[in-house]
Amino acid sequence: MEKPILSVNNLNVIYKTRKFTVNAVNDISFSLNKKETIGIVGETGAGKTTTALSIMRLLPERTGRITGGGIHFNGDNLLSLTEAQMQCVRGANIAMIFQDPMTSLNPVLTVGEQISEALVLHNTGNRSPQQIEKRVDEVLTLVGISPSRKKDYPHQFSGGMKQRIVIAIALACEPSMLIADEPTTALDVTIQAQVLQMIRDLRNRLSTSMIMITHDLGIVAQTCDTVAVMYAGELIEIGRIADIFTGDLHHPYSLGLFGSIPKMREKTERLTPIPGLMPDPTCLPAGCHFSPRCPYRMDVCNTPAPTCKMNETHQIRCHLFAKESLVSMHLPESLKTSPALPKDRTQESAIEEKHEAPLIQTLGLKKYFRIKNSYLHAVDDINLSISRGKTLGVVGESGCGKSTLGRVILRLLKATAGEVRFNGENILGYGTQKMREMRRKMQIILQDPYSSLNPRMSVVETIAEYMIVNKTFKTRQEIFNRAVKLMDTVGLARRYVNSYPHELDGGRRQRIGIARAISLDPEFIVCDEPVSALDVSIQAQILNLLMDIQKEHELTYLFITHDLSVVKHISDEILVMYLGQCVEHAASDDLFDSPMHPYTKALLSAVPEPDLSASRREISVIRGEITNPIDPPVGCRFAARCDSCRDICRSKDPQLVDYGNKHYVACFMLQNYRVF
Amino acid sequence: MYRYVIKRIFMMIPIVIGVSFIIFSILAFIPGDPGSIILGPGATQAEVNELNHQLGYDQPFLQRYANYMYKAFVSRDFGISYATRLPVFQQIMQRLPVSFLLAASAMLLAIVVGVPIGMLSAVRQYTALDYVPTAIALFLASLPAFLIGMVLMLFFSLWLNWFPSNGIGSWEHYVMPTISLGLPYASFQLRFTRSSMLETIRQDYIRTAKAKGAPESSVIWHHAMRNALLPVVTVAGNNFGLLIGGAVATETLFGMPGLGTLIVNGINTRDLPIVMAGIIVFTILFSLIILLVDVMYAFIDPRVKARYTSGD
Amino acid sequence: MNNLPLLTENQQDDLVFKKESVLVETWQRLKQNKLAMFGLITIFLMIVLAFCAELITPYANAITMNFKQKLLLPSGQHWFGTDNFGRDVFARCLYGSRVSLAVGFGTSIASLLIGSVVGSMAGFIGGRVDNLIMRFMDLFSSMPAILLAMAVVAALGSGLVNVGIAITIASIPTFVRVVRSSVLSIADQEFIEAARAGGTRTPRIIFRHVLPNAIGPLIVQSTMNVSQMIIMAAVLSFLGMGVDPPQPEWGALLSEAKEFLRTAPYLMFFPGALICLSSFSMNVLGDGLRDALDPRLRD
Amino acid sequence: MHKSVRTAFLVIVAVFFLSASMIPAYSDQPKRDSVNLSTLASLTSVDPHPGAENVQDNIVYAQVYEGLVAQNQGTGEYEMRIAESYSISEDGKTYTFKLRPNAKFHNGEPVNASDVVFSLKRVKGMPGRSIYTSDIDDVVVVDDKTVNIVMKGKNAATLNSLSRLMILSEKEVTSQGESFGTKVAKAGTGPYFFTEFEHGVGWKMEAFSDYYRGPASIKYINWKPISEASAGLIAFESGELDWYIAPVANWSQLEKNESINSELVAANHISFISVNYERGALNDDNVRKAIAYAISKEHMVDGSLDGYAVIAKSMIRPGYNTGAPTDTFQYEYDPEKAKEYLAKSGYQNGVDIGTITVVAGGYFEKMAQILQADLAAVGIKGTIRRMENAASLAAYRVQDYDIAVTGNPLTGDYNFYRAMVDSHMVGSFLVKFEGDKFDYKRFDRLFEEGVQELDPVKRMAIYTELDKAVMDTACYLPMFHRTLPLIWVKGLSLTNYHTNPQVFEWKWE
Repeated sequence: MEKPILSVNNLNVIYKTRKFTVNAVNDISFSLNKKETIGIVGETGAGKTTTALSIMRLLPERTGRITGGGIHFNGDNLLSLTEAQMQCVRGANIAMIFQDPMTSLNPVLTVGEQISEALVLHNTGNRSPQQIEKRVDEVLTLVGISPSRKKDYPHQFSGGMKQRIVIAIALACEPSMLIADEPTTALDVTIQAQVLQMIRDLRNRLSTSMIMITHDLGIVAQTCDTVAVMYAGELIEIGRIADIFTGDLHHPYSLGLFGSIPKMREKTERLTPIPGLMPDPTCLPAGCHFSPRCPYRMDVCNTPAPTCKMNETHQIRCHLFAKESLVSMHLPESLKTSPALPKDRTQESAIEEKHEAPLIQTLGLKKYFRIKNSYLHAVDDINLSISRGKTLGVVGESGCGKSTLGRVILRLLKATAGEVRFNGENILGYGTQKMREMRRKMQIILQDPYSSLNPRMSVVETIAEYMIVNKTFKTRQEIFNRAVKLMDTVGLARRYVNSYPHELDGGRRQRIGIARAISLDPEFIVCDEPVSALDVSIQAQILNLLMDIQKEHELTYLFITHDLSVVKHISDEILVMYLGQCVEHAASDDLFDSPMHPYTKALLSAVPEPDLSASRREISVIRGEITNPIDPPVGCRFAARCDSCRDICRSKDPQLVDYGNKHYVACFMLQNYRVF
Repeated sequence: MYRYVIKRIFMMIPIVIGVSFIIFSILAFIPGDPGSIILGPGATQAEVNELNHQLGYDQPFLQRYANYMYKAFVSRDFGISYATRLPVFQQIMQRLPVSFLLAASAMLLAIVVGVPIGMLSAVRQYTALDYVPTAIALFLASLPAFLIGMVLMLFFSLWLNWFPSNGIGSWEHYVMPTISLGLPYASFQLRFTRSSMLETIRQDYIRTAKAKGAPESSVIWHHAMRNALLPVVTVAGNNFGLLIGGAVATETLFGMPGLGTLIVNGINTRDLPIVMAGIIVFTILFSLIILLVDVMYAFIDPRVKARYTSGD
Repeated sequence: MNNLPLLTENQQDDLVFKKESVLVETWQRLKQNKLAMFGLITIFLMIVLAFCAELITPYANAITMNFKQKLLLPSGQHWFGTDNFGRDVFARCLYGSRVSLAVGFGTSIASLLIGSVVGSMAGFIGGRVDNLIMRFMDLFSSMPAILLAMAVVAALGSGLVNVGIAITIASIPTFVRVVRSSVLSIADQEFIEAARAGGTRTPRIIFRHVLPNAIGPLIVQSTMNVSQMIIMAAVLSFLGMGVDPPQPEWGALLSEAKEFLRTAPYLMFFPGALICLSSFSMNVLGDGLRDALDPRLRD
Repeated sequence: MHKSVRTAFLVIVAVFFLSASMIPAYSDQPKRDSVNLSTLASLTSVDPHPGAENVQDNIVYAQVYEGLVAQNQGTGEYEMRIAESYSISEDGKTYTFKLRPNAKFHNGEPVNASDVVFSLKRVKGMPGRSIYTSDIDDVVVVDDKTVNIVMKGKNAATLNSLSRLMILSEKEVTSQGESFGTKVAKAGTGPYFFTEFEHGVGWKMEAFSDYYRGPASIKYINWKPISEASAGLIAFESGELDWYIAPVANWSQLEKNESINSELVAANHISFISVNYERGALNDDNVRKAIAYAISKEHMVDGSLDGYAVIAKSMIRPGYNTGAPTDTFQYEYDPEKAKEYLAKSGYQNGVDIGTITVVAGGYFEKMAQILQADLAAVGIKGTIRRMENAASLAAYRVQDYDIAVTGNPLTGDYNFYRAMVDSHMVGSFLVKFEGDKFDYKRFDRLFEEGVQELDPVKRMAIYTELDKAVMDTACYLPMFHRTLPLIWVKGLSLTNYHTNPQVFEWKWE
């Protein structure tokens, strides 16, 4: 068998502070062959990044410590190298790409300097300065950036471009191994697709081995050969990509991960989230760390789980698969399914045509921000309507104006023009007093569960705040009692009444936000990316909660998100925004089945899906990046990035046209295909 | 860039007008009229009134202010000192170099001592190299400069007779004032540099540099230092401006004829033209220094330069 | 698998709504910082001593002259010696701590209050109001604080209250800036938007949501400010613009002792040491508080 | 990147040295032909009559300028300076001065009668000097070297007045015009002339080679202002100064120091308390007397000047001042008597007399504290109000005070005490005698008689009567005359120990 380029054996890493010790990585082993890519997946705190930093030996100096095991790279034990020797390995043999391109480049050095630095440091071939310059040009070309920009500073590049530069730095010395730590998490989906494709291409061309750290199973499916699933510092499952995505034996946690992800290509009424939360790393449960959340928990689970070999490449660390368990008990049927294979689509529910007047309606809604002498057209002529009890999803890349839209509808921002009608009445004309009453009927759930709660107010105070302000009850006790009932509704344990937000995790905080939003019995809620900051297993819990509450209270949602799979899952109708304008608006299934606008198409194809069959599809990567709609010129705003753009697209504004079944698209190119 | 500098210079105009108005108003409250101050106790009330009239002191407040500003900025005449009869502007210009030199040397001391030790403290956080300088810095920050000056004077002038205690004759005269004024600022620079450096070495790009295989020295001096120095430069510039006017106690203690003592004497002797012009000149100087720092900043940080050139 | 597993977490405890601040946590962290605790205990002792001064020695000792006991060295009878009027320096230092600490804390609290109101107005209302306030503060901060304070003392006359007013005016701009910047960063946070969405009026947003969260940097700033104000008052006294005699104040004691630098250096030592100790205590306490309040060190 | 940091560093260093070069360097003169002196405040002007009289400036002017006559600071005798002799007319009104033929101004021009006329007429227009000039009726040129000074009446203080009025070169002063005083000028006739003058920094003098009494032994004088007395002492001890008036607090040490010369010298100065009889309880004679008896002058001397002062028996120092009474002392420290007076006034339970106004800093502030303590001991409450010097002047001018603690340098003749008492006098008074309360017209009359009486014995009798009468009001309470520790380096020989140095008389051994 080929000797692996990297093998990690029984690696143990702890973080030690004055107060506590955390077992960040616990006894993990894996190996990586030449030209192979291993994906390490897991939720926040699983120990993925720690593993990567251990390989680079870049753990925080004072706190992080490797307490056991070995890391062999090309036969050398990295752990026994001196710091100076290690410096020769870093960059030259193993390179690393970090998550946030915005902060991983030194702002005061030109990109050329930053790339050539690696070359100068590892100048084994005794390159002359001219040769180094030439190599910088080469590398830049490789990542798709014009070499003429090497004198520019990082702030002159967009996020996607910055990540390309980070990749260029990593690849400058042609390392034999690349560690990519969530390289695309901070990027928009279209840019993510561009960068991922580039990473794949370069890996193949340069024959680099790669460790891809991600929380996104879709990326794993698209890029990896082997997958390692980590949970609470342990490697709980590892196998070839086929073993994981199509095989029939799975660790309960892996299965839960798959169950938590909303599927793009199927309609699921409910997600199947993993119950509970990641354990506190300072006091991990005894035995199998997953056991408290595991639906198949057995008595034996409070002893450390054994590593069980399923086949040559597939290992699962779980008591269920231990020989004795397999012999003694029947393996649950559900663990034998292959999670990622598309099931037959359930019968499509026909769109019910209700002739009720919409609850929320906007007419020609506009919001311009004045920036010096020009205007940023954040929301530009949006018409939408949502019927009672329905959900309208708004998708688009960051900067497309979707959040502004939500705030303008709620009058948290003053509209520049247009109307917002609630039950047919234009609320933009309301006076202060009337608006205050109106506020009770419309609420918002905010994106960031960390900044959306006042850190100085306890859970019960936060939930009670709206009721106190609006004086819904006479006594404070009544308000607090109602607040506690709301906690029950959103599934928040009562023992947290007096807790403060920072004592709670993101999921629970988001539940507080939801409880607060429904405390005044609103009719309409703007959900502004309510799950984008959450791990997938928690995300699923919150999505389910939102849908349950909607059903129970007959709520109407405007659901803003950049995550297409989430929007598909929760929405009845979807509005796709691009630079402040609506480019496509259709029923959810319609849109996903037959996207018509080139932008929607590109958006959909850019999403990496946790699905091997889908991942092998040809992906049409969209060019360029979203810009600012500052004083936009006449014409289709997508024209600059559109492959099928023609002259008319640059000279006239496309209008939304109904292509049947209330499927509205604003694109000149479709008008030829008009069905009627 | 030029446009930015010119814009900033124009922005100094309202500041100067505002500051002069505030000082003029405060001084208007000060009891004692210039006439009786200039003429002393031997003069009659009529003589005093006559002189006050000549000086325009009997006019309404706003008119006096307007006259003053008109003269000062249109005919560049800051008036004549009540106490010395010397043109105010000339006196200020005579004294400015003393204050400037004292402030510059104190600042230099603060930078030379504070910045490297601060860097070292940050890099060697949680070691003796961090704790000891930080504790000393905290201690020095708790000492009024004049107290340090008194102790220095006792040791180095009186007992060891190394440095002159008074005046500005030679470079030796500046040694003790520089130390007594510079030390508290050095401790401030040290603490500020330390926290700025700590902030910087936690940044992602430092990790990127390490992942490139850069040795620690290169990471610190090449990547971290310049970024960490950005806020340090700003603060140093700010302090430099304040030091020029703020070294009052030190200048008094060491008998240095600086701008600070001039203004303080002016306040004590109700020499209003001196006080007004002194503070106006100081304000202009301060604004210029801040501008200089900001321009310097642009040369260190390309982001800032981009912001200036875009005309923000 | 159950769908909403967390619903089962409920325990039917008797619910008591207790009010407990996150400051408790800060306190826990602060307790571990030995230097900061040293500062806290020292300053606390100083305040206690200043309050209980009458129990230790009557005020008369601080102002009664006795020319037969001039310039005595420290002894069992006069712990810190006596000054040129034969007054007990210990008593003067003790009662002086009342004035010095009162100036230090009083001015800090005053500038904190004024700075909070003005700064939060600037930060929260924004726009023209913000611009106006900040330009006005710029004016004050473009003159050196000590000169400004001296001009104000010259205009108002010397004395404890006027000195207090003078150095408060000089320190307000810093507070306004600190409050404004933290208000701006808080006003940017989503919970403010959430409060607005719930129909909360602006005053309630400022007092219930913004200020309690801005308090961290403010506490640090005030603590550090106390030490600066003690020093500033001492400098003013040194320049002869401090409190009126015979009221003892540390800076004034130093100023009086200056004359006896060589004949009775201990006169300088004790008030000097007290200024240094109190200011050092406040500085380390402020440093410790900043560390304890630093969100990066949380969790 | 290293480049820019280095550049920044170089810029800072360059700025440092550039600004260093902007400071004029003071190179030390060879030690034996120069002395280094200091004053507490910077010389305000080169003009000896710039405005208000200033003790510190007078120390400097004494080296450069001369009047027709001079008063010996030690003996009180008058000596001829620019004038070689004088005669008085029959009616005692006209003084004829013969000028020295060899007297020259620093610019080389001879001193002529016209210069005397010019100088005296120039000063006569100056408000601050009216006390010296008000009795002069006219100045007339007789010939080049003779000048007549016509007084308004007989005047016993004429010589004293003239010793205060410096003779300047008409040519030099008129040629410099408005700017005279702001830069070096060769307008004097004294043993030294200015070579450098920089306000606040220092000024230098060189011996005048054509001086009619012969050139001074010490060739150069370097002056600089040192406002802090303790800093000045350190400067003296570290060799930066050759002669210094030390703070009294250090006298006990200096006295024992064998390596320096030291001498305690009485200054012609009075420290006193004035009581504003128009204010509240102070209007009551008994209250003022109670205050007068409550104050211990011993405490004052002891507490504020460490015992180094002479208790004052009158507002004028006897012996030195022409015509000063020897003893009119009225109030002996007696707290019991003070309480009696207080009881008589009906304030047996104490009284608040308001504020004690004092100039901030220095020994006046200490006096105020002692006053406050002494008054408190008999039940009189006063609050100390500190003011800056200029503010206090303005306050006194409008009688805005209750009790003031202050001091005055004295001139050499009792007549000038008029400035504080005589209601005809112009300018500001600490105590303004007016109204019906006191028979102030008697004071005025006695002053008039005194100055016209040329017989010293009769003059003394008049002034003794006057002094008693004024003391009786208990509005002016004399406290003490200061004595000052004079220190100078070994090797410097002084013939005269008074507080106003006459460098002309000094020499290096």
